[in-house]
Amino acid sequence: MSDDHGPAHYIRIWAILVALLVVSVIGPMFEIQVVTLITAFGIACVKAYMVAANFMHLKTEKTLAVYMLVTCLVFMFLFFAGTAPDVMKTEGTNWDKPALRAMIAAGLAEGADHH
Amino acid sequence: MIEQYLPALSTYAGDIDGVITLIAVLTGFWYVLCNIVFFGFIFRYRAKSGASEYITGEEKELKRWVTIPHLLVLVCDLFIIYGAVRVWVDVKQTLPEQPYATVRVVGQQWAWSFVHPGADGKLDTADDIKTVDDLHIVKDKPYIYELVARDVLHNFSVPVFRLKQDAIPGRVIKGWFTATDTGVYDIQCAEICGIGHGVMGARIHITTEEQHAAWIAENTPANLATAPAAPPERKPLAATALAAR
Amino acid sequence: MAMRPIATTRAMTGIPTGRLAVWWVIASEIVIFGGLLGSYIMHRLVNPQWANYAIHTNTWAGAFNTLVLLTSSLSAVLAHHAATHGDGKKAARYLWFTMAGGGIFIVVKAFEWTHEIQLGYTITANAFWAFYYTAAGLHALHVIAGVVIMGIISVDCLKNQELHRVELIGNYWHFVDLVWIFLFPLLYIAK
Amino acid sequence: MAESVPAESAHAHDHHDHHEQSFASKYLFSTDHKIIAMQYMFTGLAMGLIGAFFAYAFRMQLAFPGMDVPFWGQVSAAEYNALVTNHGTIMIFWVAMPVLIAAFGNYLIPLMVGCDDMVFPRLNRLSYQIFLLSAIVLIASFFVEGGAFGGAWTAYPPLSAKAEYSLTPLGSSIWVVAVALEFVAFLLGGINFVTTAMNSRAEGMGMYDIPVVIWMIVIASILFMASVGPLVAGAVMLLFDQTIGTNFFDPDRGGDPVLWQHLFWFFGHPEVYVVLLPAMGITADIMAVFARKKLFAYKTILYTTFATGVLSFMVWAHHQFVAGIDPRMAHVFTITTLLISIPIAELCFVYIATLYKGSITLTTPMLWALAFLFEFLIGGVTGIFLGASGADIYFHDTYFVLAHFHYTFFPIAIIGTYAGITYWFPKMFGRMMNDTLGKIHFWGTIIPFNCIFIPLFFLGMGGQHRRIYNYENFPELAGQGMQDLRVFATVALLVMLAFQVVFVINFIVSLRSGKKAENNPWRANTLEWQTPSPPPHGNFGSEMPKVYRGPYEYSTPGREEDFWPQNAPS
Repeated sequence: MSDDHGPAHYIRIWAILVALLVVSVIGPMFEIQVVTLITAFGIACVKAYMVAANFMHLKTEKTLAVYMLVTCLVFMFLFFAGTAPDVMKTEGTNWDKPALRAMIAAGLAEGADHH
Repeated sequence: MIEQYLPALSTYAGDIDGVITLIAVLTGFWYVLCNIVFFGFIFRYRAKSGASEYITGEEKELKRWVTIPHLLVLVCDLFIIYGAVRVWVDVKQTLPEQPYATVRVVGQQWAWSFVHPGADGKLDTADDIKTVDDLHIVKDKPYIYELVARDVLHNFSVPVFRLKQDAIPGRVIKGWFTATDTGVYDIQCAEICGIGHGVMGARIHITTEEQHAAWIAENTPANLATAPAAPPERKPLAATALAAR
Repeated sequence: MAMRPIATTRAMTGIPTGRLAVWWVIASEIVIFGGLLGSYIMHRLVNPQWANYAIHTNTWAGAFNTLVLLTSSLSAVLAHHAATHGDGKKAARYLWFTMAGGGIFIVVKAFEWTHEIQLGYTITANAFWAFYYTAAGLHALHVIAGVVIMGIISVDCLKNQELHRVELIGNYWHFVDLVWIFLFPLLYIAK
Repeated sequence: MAESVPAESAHAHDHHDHHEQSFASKYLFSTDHKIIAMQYMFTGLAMGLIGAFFAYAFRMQLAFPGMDVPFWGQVSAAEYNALVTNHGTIMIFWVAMPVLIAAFGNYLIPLMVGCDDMVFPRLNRLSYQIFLLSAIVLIASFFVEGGAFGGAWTAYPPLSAKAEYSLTPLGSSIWVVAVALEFVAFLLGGINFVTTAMNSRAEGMGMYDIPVVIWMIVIASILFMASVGPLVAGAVMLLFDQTIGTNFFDPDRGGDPVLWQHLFWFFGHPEVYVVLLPAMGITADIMAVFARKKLFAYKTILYTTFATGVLSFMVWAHHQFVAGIDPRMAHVFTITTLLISIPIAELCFVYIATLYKGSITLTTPMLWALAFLFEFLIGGVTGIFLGASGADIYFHDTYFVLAHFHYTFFPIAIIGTYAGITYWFPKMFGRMMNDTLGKIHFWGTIIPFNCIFIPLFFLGMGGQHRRIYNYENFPELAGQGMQDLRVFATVALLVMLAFQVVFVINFIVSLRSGKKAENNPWRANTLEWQTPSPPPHGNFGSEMPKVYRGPYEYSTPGREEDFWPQNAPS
């Protein structure tokens, strides 16, 4: 690996990561769902990118390695896309999950009691 | 093709058989063609007939012989996709708008039970008729079935209808059929469901409307002092296995 | 180590063999965690009531553990830096620091889980907790494995041997960190 | 891409002058890729015997219900389920994978890419040891209380997840553990194969100089690594459901059984290609050698294989058309499934085109290779019926499906293996196999094979569904005509099994007293034939080969010989 990344560079990256962590913890305190989603998952993606690019040196690694990892990620999105229409829904064309819907309703009601 | 082995007794059975025939013709053509070329080459180019020729397969005039059939296969595929999707939409995605009745089909280890609407034609009323391993329906009438499972996966399969659908615990799955002739035929469980899977069969009784009315009158719970009969005698194994549990 | 096959000394892709293999390990780990987390996300989105269960996870413990892992990743990459400069002793020290991070992570986890289990939120309580313990548990196993391997490598480092392995374990460790970066919002923040 | 590390011969290595080793360190704990390949092969073949024995037991029960099967006894319903379940599991995970990928991969990759061993020899040994452990664990499940798991090799929950449904409290957990261990073994092995082939090729061997069989084993390993993850996660979830009572797949407590089906088939379908590709590769190499022809359109083969690999990740739910997925999704998967027939058809066309203007010698390996193509074609075209959603409504879970996938898996696992063994036997053991016995065995296997499975297509069309221990309970299936077909298939199976004895005899006799094999008895181009038979430890002696050309330069114009080894300087 080439030597342009000195310890100072790594520490700078680390500092940014910690700052992002703080933001992602504070984000949900506003209790606005959009803000939570962005601060939690948007920032997770940014953090992931920074770790992968800088600490794992994927920035300077041969593109082959990046392709390998990205291909596997893409396959996971395929899996999600093919599976979610059944698992992520309570009803669809000519099918229905009454048991699950009852459970969701009961769970939500119980949650409402708590607050 | 399939009618030679089993009668086609639902309105869509012919369509499904049609798709099967379509695929048989198209793939059969390619299969025969491939084999003629394949065995032709083996015979024509055996070692005795001389040395081999240097061909890379990148020559345009030769590559054509692979590329063109390959595109033709794609065209055949499109026909098959069209045929299959059309039948699928009809069988699995559309429900009759004005069904004659809805029956509930319940799979459990290792028997089918059926809930028929009584004289009022509605499910979940007092006059529902529950049976074990016998489904009674009227010919030429569109039925909707509601498929549920009590314990594990089962598959509601009526071969003469060309119908199969898994029953999944936690889900209610709907589908339909319209029988085209009377008679008594098999219902099978076509998804392994434990040691009694091999005895999990039932019978479908397709009758005329009059016969069905008579059957309803005879079996309406008011007339029936006891619960539905236990699974019939032909299932000694299921009984012992259940006892073991 | 006397006889290492010639095969190991070649690098036709331009990526040294060890590193290439670790990339493959990570690729196959991506699909393992991908399958598990994908399943979790599907369930989570269809079950809005899970938010009521997620409330009982301790965000501060999760955030602290994220900090610990991020920091240990920093020391892992510094160990790698030291190793590329041939300083085995320094690399070993950084590795120990990373191992300490892994240790702290596990200890915090242990306290967290003990508390949750005492409150009755066990793995069998409902599907949320089942996913919570399975996903975090699988990740924790990776942390433990990483710490053990790092320990073995650090011994070689002290003798200035096999220094290229510091990078390999480092890349693995960063991946473990990466998984946690996603687990943290999925299990703790989304409420 | 191709820059090689210099000063290789400086490290000139003295692998071959080892001291006398003890039997254990030479054969049991060796890190030599050839020994590990043999370990995988013999373990796989032994497991194949067990799988074949299971098939014998349950086919006898089907042909003669209630009979006392010799060497087994009465086959009860529970035993029948356990037998079919473990027959499937063993044949795919413990025969096809170890023999085709692990054994041939281990043996061929270092030899054919011109290096001395795998890049991680000890990892390789570990992979075999875990595999052996997994085999022992699986077999152990037959001896625990409640018996072996009987919920089919697909292990759909809730049947597989709850002991009160499966009635095999220990068997199902042991099954899951065995399968998971097997996955670990092949993940380790796969990383080794892929890295070796990517990084450790001989000097001068570019991407397009790699023999097709190596390409295919490598792509298969990659497919395995990229698809098995969700099932590993699923196996953990299922194991937890079974043992500690979590509810991942329990619909009464918020789980979803359909999730398992997706996790399983997301792996299960690429798995078909994982075992198919190595067999395709073996066939390609054999066909080129015995037709004395360059493979037709080498690059096309590679590209179509890549296309198949990628598409294989998009077709999985065609196994679930009527299994409760949303009917709208069936359209997507019908389209992708029929699309995957395009690259596979292309591969078949290209293979046939390789024979064009060749000079074909019908040696035993060549017969096996041609038979592979012939039988696989039947498996391929019958697959179209099942991939088309409309037709699958009827064919799902019938014997048509069963016959279809045996027409793919038998060519893959059995024909492909025999092709490989008969072709590389001289290299592996330094002796030639007997060609006459080989041909008797060939016809004695191929003819009964078709006699077993063609009747099953008709049974399937007649509506016979799978995994039923006795069809007397289904009036439509209990007819004499159908029973006659079942008996016919069973008798054919017995004949086929009997002919395997010929192979065993041939193997043993040739091993002890076969004609000594030269280095390159088939006059082939690839690197493994350019070293002594059997190759010494370190494979190529002190000088590692250099590669000057592709692997299929047969009958090149202007050369006296009709072959041109990859490492021969021009």
